[in-house]
Amino acid sequence: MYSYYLTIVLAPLFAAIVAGLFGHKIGRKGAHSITIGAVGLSCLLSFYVLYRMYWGGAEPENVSAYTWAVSDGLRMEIGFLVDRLTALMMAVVTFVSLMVHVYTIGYMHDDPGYQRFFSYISLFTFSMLMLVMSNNFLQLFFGWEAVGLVSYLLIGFWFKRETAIFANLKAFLVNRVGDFGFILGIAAVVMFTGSLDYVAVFGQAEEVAAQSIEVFPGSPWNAMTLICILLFIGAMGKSAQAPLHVWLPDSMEGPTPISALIHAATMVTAGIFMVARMSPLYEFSTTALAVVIVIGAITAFFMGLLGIVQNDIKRVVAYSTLSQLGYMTVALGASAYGAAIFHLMTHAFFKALLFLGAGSVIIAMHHEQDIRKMGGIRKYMPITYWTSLIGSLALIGFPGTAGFFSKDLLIEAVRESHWHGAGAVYWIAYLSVLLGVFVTALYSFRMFFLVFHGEERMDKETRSHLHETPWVVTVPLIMLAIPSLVIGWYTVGPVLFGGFFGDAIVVDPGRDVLAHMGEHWHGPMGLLTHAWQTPVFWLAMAGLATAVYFYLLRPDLPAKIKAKVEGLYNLLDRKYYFDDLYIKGFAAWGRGIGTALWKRGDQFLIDGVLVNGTANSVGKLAGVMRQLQSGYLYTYAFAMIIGLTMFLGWLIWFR
Amino acid sequence: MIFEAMLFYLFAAVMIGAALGVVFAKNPVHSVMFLVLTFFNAAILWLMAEAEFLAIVLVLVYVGAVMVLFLFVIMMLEVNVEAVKRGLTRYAPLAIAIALIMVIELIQLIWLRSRDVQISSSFAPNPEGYENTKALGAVLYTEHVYAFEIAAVILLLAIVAAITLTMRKRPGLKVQDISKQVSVRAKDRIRIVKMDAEKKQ
Amino acid sequence: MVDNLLSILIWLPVAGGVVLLAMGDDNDAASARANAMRWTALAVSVLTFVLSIGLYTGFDNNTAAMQFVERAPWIDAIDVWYYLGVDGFSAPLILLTTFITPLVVIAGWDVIKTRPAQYFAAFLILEGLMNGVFAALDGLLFYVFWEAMLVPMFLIIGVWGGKRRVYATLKFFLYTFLGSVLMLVAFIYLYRLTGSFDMAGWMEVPVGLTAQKLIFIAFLLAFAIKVPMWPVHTWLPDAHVEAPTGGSVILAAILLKMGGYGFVRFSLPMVPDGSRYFAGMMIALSLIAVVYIGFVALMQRDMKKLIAYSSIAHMGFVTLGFFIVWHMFGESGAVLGVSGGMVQMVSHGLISGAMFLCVGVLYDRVHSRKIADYGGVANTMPVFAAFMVLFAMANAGLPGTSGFVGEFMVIIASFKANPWFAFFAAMTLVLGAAYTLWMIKRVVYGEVANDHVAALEDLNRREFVVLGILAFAVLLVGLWPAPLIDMMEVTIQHLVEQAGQTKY
Amino acid sequence: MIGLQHYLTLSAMLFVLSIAGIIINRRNLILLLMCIELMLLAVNFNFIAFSRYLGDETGQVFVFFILTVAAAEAAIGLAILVVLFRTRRSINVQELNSLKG
Repeated sequence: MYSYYLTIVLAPLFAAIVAGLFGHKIGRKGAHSITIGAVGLSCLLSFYVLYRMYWGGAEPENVSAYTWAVSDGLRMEIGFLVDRLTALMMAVVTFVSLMVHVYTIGYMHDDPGYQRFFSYISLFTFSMLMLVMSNNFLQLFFGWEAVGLVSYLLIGFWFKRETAIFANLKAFLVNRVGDFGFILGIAAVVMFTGSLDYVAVFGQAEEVAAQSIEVFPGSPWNAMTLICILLFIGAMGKSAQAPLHVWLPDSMEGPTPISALIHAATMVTAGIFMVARMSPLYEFSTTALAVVIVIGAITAFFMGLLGIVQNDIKRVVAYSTLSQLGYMTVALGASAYGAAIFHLMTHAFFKALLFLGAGSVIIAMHHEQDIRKMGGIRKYMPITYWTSLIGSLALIGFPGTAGFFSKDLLIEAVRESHWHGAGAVYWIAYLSVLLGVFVTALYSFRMFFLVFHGEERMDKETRSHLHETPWVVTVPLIMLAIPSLVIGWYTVGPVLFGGFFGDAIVVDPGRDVLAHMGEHWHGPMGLLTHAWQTPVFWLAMAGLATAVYFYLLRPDLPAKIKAKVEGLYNLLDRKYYFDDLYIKGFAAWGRGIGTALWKRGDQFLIDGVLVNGTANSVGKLAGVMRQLQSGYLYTYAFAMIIGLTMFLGWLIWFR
Repeated sequence: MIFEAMLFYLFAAVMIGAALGVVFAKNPVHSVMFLVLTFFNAAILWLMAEAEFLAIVLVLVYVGAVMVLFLFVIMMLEVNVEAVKRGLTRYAPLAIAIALIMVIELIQLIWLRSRDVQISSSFAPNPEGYENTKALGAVLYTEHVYAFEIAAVILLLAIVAAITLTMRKRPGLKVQDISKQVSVRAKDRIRIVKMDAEKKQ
Repeated sequence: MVDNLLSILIWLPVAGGVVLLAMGDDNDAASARANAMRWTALAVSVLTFVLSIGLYTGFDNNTAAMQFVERAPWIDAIDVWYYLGVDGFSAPLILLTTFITPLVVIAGWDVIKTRPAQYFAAFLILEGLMNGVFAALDGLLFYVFWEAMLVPMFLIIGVWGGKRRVYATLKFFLYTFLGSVLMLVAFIYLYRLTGSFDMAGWMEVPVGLTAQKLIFIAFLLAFAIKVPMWPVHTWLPDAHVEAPTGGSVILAAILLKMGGYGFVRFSLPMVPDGSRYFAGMMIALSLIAVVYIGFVALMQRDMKKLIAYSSIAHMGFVTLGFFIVWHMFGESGAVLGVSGGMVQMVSHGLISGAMFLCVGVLYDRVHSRKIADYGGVANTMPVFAAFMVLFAMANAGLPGTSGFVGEFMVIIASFKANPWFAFFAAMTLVLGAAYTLWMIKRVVYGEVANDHVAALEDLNRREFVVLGILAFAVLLVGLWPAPLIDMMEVTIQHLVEQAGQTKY
Repeated sequence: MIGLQHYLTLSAMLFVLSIAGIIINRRNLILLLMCIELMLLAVNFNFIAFSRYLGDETGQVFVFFILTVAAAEAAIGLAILVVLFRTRRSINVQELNSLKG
């Protein structure tokens, strides 16, 4: 199987290199053929691996590709750990990636950087696969940073746009703040276990949990808590959890296909995947899990609220992504790793679908992204309309869609997770996810109605050109709409309650909510029939109804409400002032510190006072001494004579 | 002996006086004259110390040659004496003070420090048949012959150096260059031009 | 395996340089004679590199002993030997030197218009002397190479430099000279102690604690200035800014490594107790270098200065890696730190060299190093932009590039020493990315900023080759550092043992 | 009677006088040269006195050489002086400062 794994990983890399280095030789057709071929191959093999893992009953494999380095007894290797968790991720990643590749042909049709774009997204696929297939922390970090790099390159793909290159710098730096914690977490792992290998580290988890470390003198911390929180900081960066979420909305400056691929379906879920992968560690630290759940809850609810006031079609979807990532994080914190991964999977499909749908609208609107200038597009773009509807329904968890199963059960799992001892944490989490459902439905359908229904607010010129997008765009939409609609039916049982993940995810039996819920599991039909009894359903319906009322029946109301709650609106519009804090706060402070250290420290103190000061004082001293070195012979003679006299005197009188 | 001592003191006093004259004379020409006097007295004192050869050499070389050279130079340069002498008094007190300190030191060194050293009050008489010039020559041309040769070369060098330093080419001076005159060829001087005979107008 | 390989590596370039000087100069850069000189210089440097590969293939990874040893009496009267040899510390650095020099020669190919022969000769001679520094095993021989090296560098900055080259070159010279004089004093003390200049003997001889502290300080000044460590770093930005591109490359890629090499060759093994005594201070200075300089680099308006400051920050990792040894002696992690420091040195040699070459490419075209004079370079120079972004990412320590390897190892090792060390060290992840990528944003991305940028031409073949080779090396070390680390591992273990002993 | 010490004392006085002369006449190059001659004379006195005292002619040989060298020195010194005067129209030492840093 090793050669399969190698092919899965290296095929996109190879395609990326060919398309990147020889793009001008092979032309547009060559570039998209080779990358789509490579990613298609990866996708096919990934499904085969998934098939073997699940239906074929293959054992998890842990193989080493090559030794990166060995120093001080620490083996740093590159290798693959393929179990069911990995296999599922591989399948999701390659499938969405393939869809996006195809879609890109249409979306980037007129762009001069066509080959470069294909090279980047293939490179991304490679990086993401490296990340998910890793069997050690080093490679995990490699993939982690590599996806960050590609994200950086892709957000700044249109590098002439000032906003784009601002956004990509911001994205990279905010991610780096997360990585800062992440690498410290890895260092902590090495410190306590002496290894980077997952298996070896997980094997020692229990001993590590028994140790403590005094980070601040006098207050010992549990080693595992420290490790997990540090690692989670990395996840917060990558998965855009508050307060490191600020880069994700701005990343929408990139082309839409990558918003779908990177900033919705795959890369941003790397943090979720990582925590699930590290479940054997997190299970030993309830403190860390509490942190995870609180961060997730805050993100899930508050970021959702922001979606209501956004007017950029992509940003609305971006905030919904933030909110959904928060849901997954909450599930992780509740030890319902399976639910998180399941939601990750369904979310990958329907969110990619929503983004691509939005992209399709954007193409048709000639790269207009403001939803206030859209409306009534339904009749021009039927395929986009229906697929977007499916995506939106899935997003709000409408019964029967994929999102329904994952979200409903996720919330259920949070409700069931009493292990936190009924503390504030539990209520925060549960209330957030519950209210989040209402908010999700509201903003999703606000956008949906504003775009597809109502009066046509675009200008004549655009309207006259409005038509359905070509097949390379619509086919991926349909291909993604199908799983968004039905995949829940087939997978919810096995994935959540069928022990799908096997040993890949470890949960302390004492608080295994999924196992607990599994005792009452009666199949998807059972869940569906009870859907109307749950608050989740009613909240979603309430959200939907609100959206219908405000944006279809009384489109004049939102503006009036906005005027009434000016303060609240501003708070939301300015995104809780996070950007201001970071840009005017941290970034400005950083520059201020830099200037101060440079001008005051380097130029004034070190160079001015110490270096040139020394030189100057030497110069001044020399100036005094120079009076003696007049250059006149008699001065020297005089000095000699005085010296001679003194010497003689000393010889005679004082000796 | 007393007479000898008296002579010594007399000449010594004259010499010191002459030396003072060298230092303090206003006119450089006078300074040179005083210097000549100093050297004469020194020569006499050397004679009294039975260093006849050197005494003669001192007179011949210094008084006869070097001092005359000094005199020539001073007269030739027509130095503005007043301008050069100005500022003499400014440093005089300092110089005198240092000179006094130093002379006290030296005398103390010579007289007090040598109390415990057994020094006869006068020089031992030379053996019978001693000739200073002969003895000096015997040493000079045997043991120190290389140094002697080097001294000769140094003198030669001084001659050459003095000449090269002071020699100058004056512009516009008309001199013959024999070799050029000899090597002149006709065609350098005369150009033979072929031309048609002039026609009558 | 060639006999006298080290001697050849030292004297072949020197001889080549002398030949170039003897050929005389030709200020007409296009003339056949100037061309012949360039090809001579290139041939000599490439030949040296090819020969130095023998150093890698013939190197035995399993011993900490000196290899390729050559020994001949030099000055009998005071027992000075012409004594050469390499171990895991010096061999990679010699390879780095011989690798970088041909690139510098190519980079200066037709850029240097005035006195090209002397320019190339200076670099060749410098190469030989640098190899000498790394290979010397006799204290006095080391010192001679160490000081002699200043002369060509002094000339390179002083003759082919920018506007303030005289100030910069004097600052460079005085700074470095000040340190090395004190080093000589320490050498003489050790010589009086052992009666010879043999460095191996110096490592064995017991030295009193006070003497060790003093010797350490003497060494520290010499090496810290070279590295350079905060606060004796201010010569570096000036020297870099004024130096010609090739000079900057050599300065950053190799000269700085001499300081780090000095620490592992002299300070740690010879005065272990002195080093232990000052380790806390050294770590503090290293961390200050990382954080403080990171902030300073952020605000630079001159590309070369920015890269120079980032060099200081990166070299902070080197010294951090070396001096955390004392915090975990006898445990695992010590070797990792030193190893990380060494890898960081090699990697920094490649990356900073490449960054300076990139700036040189722009400077050759626009004659400005100011960031504000650029913008949107990617529009007119796409290939160049790709290289620059790659090297910038390497500078920011992205995994898969060589910049990551050393940082990763040092951070991991320092976490073990004390989590706070790692905390401050890891700030480079953010700061390094911030200053490097902010520069990239302002220089490479954006709309075409002005007419100069609009008129830019993309890389020519010569520049492409140089940057391509460096890019390959950066990726190679990043993706597979094992050969490099294996080369040094045993030597480092030996060093950690030496550093752990008590010598008084 | 008249012995070594007397001669030495005389020489010391001569020497000190010449030093005073150098300091006082620090402007006039010719006078400086003359004072140097005086100083050499003082030295020669010492040599001769000791030569007599020790009964060894070597001291007198030395005087002989000193005289030679002093003569040469005087000749060259004066030559330089002449050249100097020709170019600078002055022998004032304080004006001869073109080498001053």
